[in-house]
Amino acid sequence: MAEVLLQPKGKIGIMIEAEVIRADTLAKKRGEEIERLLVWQGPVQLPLGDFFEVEVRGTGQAEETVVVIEGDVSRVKRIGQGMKTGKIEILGSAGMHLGAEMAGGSILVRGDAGSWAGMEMKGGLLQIMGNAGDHVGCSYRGSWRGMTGGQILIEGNAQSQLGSGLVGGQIVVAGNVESFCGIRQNGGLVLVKGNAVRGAGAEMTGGTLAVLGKIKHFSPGFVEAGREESPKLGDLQLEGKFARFSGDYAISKNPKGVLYCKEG
Amino acid sequence: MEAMLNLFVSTRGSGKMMKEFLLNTGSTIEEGRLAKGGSKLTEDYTQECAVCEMNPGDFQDLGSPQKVKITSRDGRYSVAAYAHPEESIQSGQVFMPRAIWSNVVVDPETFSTGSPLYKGSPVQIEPTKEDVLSAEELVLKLYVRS
Amino acid sequence: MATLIIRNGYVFDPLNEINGDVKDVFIRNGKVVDDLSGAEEKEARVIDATGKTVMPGGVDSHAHVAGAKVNAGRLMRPEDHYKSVRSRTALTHSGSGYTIPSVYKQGYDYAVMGYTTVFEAAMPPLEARHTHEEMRATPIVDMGAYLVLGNNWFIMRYLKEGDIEKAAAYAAWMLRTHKGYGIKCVNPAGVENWGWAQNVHSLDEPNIHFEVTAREVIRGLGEVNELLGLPNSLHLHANNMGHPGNWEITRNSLQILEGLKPQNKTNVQWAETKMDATRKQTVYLAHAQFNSFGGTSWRDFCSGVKGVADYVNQVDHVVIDNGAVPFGPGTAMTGDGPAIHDLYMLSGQKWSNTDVELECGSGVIPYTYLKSSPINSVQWAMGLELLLQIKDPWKTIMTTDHPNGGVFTQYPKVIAWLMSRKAREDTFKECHPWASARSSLAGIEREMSLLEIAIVTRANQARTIGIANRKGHLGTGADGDVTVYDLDPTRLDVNDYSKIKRAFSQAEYTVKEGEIVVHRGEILRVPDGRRFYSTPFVDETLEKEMLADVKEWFKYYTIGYANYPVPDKYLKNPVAIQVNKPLEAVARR
Amino acid sequence: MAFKNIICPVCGASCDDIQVELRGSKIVTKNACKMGNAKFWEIFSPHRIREPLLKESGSFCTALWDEAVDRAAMILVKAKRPLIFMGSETSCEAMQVGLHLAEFLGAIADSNSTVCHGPTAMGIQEAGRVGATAGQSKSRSDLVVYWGSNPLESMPRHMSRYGVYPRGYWTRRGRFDRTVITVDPRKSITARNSDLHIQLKPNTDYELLSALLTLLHGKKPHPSVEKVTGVSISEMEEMLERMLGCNFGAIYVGLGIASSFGKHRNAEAALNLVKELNNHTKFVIGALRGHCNVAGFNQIASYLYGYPFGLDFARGYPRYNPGEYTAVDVLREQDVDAALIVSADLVSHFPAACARYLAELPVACIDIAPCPTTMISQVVLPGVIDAMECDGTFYRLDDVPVYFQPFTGSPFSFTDSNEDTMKQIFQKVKEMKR
Repeated sequence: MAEVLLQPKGKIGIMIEAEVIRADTLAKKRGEEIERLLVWQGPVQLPLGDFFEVEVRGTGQAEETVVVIEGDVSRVKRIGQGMKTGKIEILGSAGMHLGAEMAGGSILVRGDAGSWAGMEMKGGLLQIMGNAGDHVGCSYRGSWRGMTGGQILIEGNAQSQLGSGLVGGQIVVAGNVESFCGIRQNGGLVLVKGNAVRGAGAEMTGGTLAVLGKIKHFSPGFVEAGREESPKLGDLQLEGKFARFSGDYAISKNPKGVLYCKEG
Repeated sequence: MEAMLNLFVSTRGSGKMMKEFLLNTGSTIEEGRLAKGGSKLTEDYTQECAVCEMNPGDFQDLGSPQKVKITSRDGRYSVAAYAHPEESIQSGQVFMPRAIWSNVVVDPETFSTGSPLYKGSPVQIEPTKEDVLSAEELVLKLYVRS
Repeated sequence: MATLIIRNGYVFDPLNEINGDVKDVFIRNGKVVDDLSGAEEKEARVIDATGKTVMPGGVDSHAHVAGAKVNAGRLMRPEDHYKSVRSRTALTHSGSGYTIPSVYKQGYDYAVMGYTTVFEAAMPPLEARHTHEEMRATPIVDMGAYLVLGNNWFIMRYLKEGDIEKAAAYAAWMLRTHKGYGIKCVNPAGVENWGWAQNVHSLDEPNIHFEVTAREVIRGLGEVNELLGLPNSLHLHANNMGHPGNWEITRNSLQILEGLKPQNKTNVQWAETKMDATRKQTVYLAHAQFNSFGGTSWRDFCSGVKGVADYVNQVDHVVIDNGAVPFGPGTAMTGDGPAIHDLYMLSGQKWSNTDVELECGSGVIPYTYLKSSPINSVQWAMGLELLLQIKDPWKTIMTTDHPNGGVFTQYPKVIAWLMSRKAREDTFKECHPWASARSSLAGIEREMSLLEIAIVTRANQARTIGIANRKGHLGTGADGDVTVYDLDPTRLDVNDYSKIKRAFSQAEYTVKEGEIVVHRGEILRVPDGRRFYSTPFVDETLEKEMLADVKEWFKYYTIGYANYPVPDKYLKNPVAIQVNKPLEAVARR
Repeated sequence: MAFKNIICPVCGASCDDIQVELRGSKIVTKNACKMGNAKFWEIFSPHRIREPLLKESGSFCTALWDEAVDRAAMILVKAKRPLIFMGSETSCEAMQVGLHLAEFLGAIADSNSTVCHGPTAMGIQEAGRVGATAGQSKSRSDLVVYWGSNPLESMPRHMSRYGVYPRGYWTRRGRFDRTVITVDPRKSITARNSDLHIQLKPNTDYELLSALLTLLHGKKPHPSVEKVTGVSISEMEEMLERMLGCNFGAIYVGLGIASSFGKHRNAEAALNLVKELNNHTKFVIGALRGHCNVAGFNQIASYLYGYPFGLDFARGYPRYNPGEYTAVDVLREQDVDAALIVSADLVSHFPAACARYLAELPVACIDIAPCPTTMISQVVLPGVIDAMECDGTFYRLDDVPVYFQPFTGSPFSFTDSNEDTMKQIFQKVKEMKR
């Protein structure tokens, strides 16, 4: 087991991009080596050590390496991007693109996560204890293929476009979501325990979306397809009475998306 | 964000007459004429653009004020403008020409699109005695640190 | 200007009947010369090409690289760009895009592959300013663009009236006005119908209102082309593109121009060649693969190449480019709006379309060719069949109809398949069995030689589009555009085809007008390419009469007559090719 | 002196039939609308910025041109992450220099597009766009839908030149050959001049479009949509029937689509509707663009670098992600530290949080008349008026480029055009970086 402690050195002005902060990249490196790794601030590359105090405790393989960020990094983008193994724990909030394209390992944020968390994620676990921004687990602009695998858990609320173009994997939001959750979803599972504002499941062609709370503006292209008692969605057991809708008929004549809404 | 969908939520408090509206901003031909003609710092421009049009019913409910104060959703910014009743506007909505006065209270959230809510921003409106400022005065008051 | 010697390479220069001879190539002031004086030789820069292949700079005669529809593709496909980027250097601009690269990236990518000339396949007149702007911004390569006229109101009206001279006068005026190089005809009579969401499906079906048929348009524009004596023949995108069974209408379309004589009346200087370097054909069939479908539906879909190839083998007035499908991502884009709508109906993808008032249209849709797809696998086979079944390489040209069948950076793959049966066999193993079951490719033994590759990647392009007076060969007086590939023909084992791919992917040297612009992928110089266009003459009275008609109908445009032309400003290094002298000018017969 | 066929540099219509007569220091125009006229008068207006201005201890003083260009360059060179904002009221040629400059500096380049039809462009990236040049509808359309747009106030000649009144080839009777539908929460002047006004509730365009698509696909939309949009399903059916019944329909979307809640998803839904309508009849869609060359930036940024707006060059190659690299967002999040603003009034048109941060930054701007943005700038360079004082290219609302030629010259000895000014700044930047 190895622990890499990163202590933010103070306020960050222009946001930095630090995809080097990955458990599998930092694994087996000495503190000085890590400090010398480069991050981007605007068009300039600067050593990570300019922004963080680095301390390495113990040694170990990548999969048993834990990176702990001991503070707020909400102006640090791309933490854990593309990570394949190991663990990152962030005690504060994280910036944009947290765990984007992640393929394995796990990331835990105690605070909030910026937009594009888990974009095009392929595997692993991304856990956000606070709130998340827009585009969680989404596809890139213009693409209809978003997250393909892995799991995202959000304890708080998420904003818009969550799970857009979802192909596979699972996103669970304990709180509320805003607009267009599961838009263009074509596989995988999204569970929202709270409410949704509008566009839930809009343009969905496949996969499953379940909303336990209220949907303020129901997507007009969903047609009721029956009722179910405590449905089981993958390994998630839901409790209570649900109306099952299929859609989105606004996007195609033969859509395969399934939307569960809790009744009562 | 649900606020964008709520029409006409009355938030009467502390004896103040204050209502929530959805702000729609847009071009008017005179605004266009003055802006394209480089007259943004003129009194004509203020008269044309520092204006808040609302449904006559809402106008009456606010006590037919000469001027109203429009406040952004987060309460951080507000601006005074001349109130006008206007039949073409549905209850719960207000219209302001697109110009500095309206943009002071437009919500800066872009939903990760780059474009703020120029149409359909939730705002609060109350009658006011405050002066309607010119564009120049507004910049000096709100933006330029002395 | 400096002198350059490319020493000791194995030279493949088909138009000069040089087939791998070890030779030196001398360039002075940007032009190929016989030799250099002793003093010049001492001063000259020397490329040691010992053990390497030397060819004239590559010429692409049909690619979608500049203009409104290409840019509609760029704008609508950020997902195509974000993982395919090029960083700026002290010398070069940055860029992005895989199937539809931004212009800087596109120019560098072509140059890296050893291409020095590229022609845009379709320029809508009203959007010509846009096409020229993009060409102006494209670095290194020489360019020109074919003007789309096959559904033009004025042309259709004149052809209906049987007034071929006025049609010619109009075409001449349009080429000059928009600085177009040649005449392109896309889905004749059909694109106008698309203005009402319709199409035409046969050669003899009159279209809505204008009541002209595809046959009349093809015949008429073919005649106009030769009446004017343009450098290029009619560039034809035949009807029913992308429809099963279309090989027949394709063959019948080509038959329409039988008996027409090619007339090149360009007034240009001709560099020396052993072979006659003027074009022989009166019709260039673009992206034949998409127009050689067999079967009657997608269920019994098969290659229809045999029908087209047999016909082309019999006649001398046709050159085709194949529009190969190398598998992988593409972006379908064409002036054939209804064809793209059909593809939208099949794929449900995002789809862009722009109809151009009084003139033409276009459509764009993302498309990925999969080895697992039965149709795509047959298309892959067809693209190669076309080049291998048509016996005379001087009737064929290699393209991917970039970015329709695939991206131009995939050319090296196509070259490898053409040169190596082993390469084809290995691909058969990976793709859908329909590829071998529904095409003749599996039974073809032919493997193209490097000389043949030189024909189908540069020499024939140049001859076909009428630019062999200076491009596509290394005769005295030719432009000093030379490519050196790291490939030793004496040690060539076509079974080891990955070497072929590698060599053609990245030229050892790309030389443009005597300057080394690329060395092993690194851009060393960024010259501005030339922009070719044709300026045909017609009799003044005829032109006046024609212009009176044009002015009368101009009210249907949304732009004024005065603001219609492309200004000179939009062309860097323009080369106006004078076509027919005033004395020969087309007059009313 | 009289000039014909002059192109108007005001809105996206790019009218190219303006006649201009110069009589001493008076200008008389023909064919221009109210907004156009006002801009033509700018040539001689008393408030025109005629000298470079530098802010010294809070107030402006006139400066030498070279000194001002130097200062502007210095602002950019000193910044960690500058924003180059190329407003739409200038030529593509000037915008191109701005893009090159941003690339050189590793900066962000953005344009009015971001706050105008940026979301429409993003919608196109999700759906594509089935459109046509303006003359197609002029000659063919028998149905016109203004959706979230009010051309009578934002593009005064749209209806007469392109949309409703023109007598085209198959529309010889002009307005009488066309049905006009307006979709707008407000009974705008355009709505009042329409045959059908669908008065939906604000911020419900997506649901209305989605319901129309659902009907088109043969299903009844969820009944809640009536309450949500304020439009009954039977009204939707009537609208759809009219759309399906026409021979050639054209939808013109405005900022009611792009700027309201739902943003690019609204645009995407409208674009999808038009795609699907083409399986039944002919339909095209286009954006009404209020600024003259707002389409130009989209076009040239796309062909030069691959993306239509909001480009970030920090890593030496172009990147695009609206919300991350777009002007409003980087100002709101305080993620830039200087700005060069060309022919755009960001302080007036951006929300307060952005305008206020901008006012804290070192800013250089190029403009023709005083406005809130010039007030907060440290360097103000006089602008040259495109299409009047210099030549260049605009892209029209339908992405057709027009080449404009001036009828008079630059009034300045130190610059010929905004393109020239931008080149001079770029040159200085290169020298300073050396």
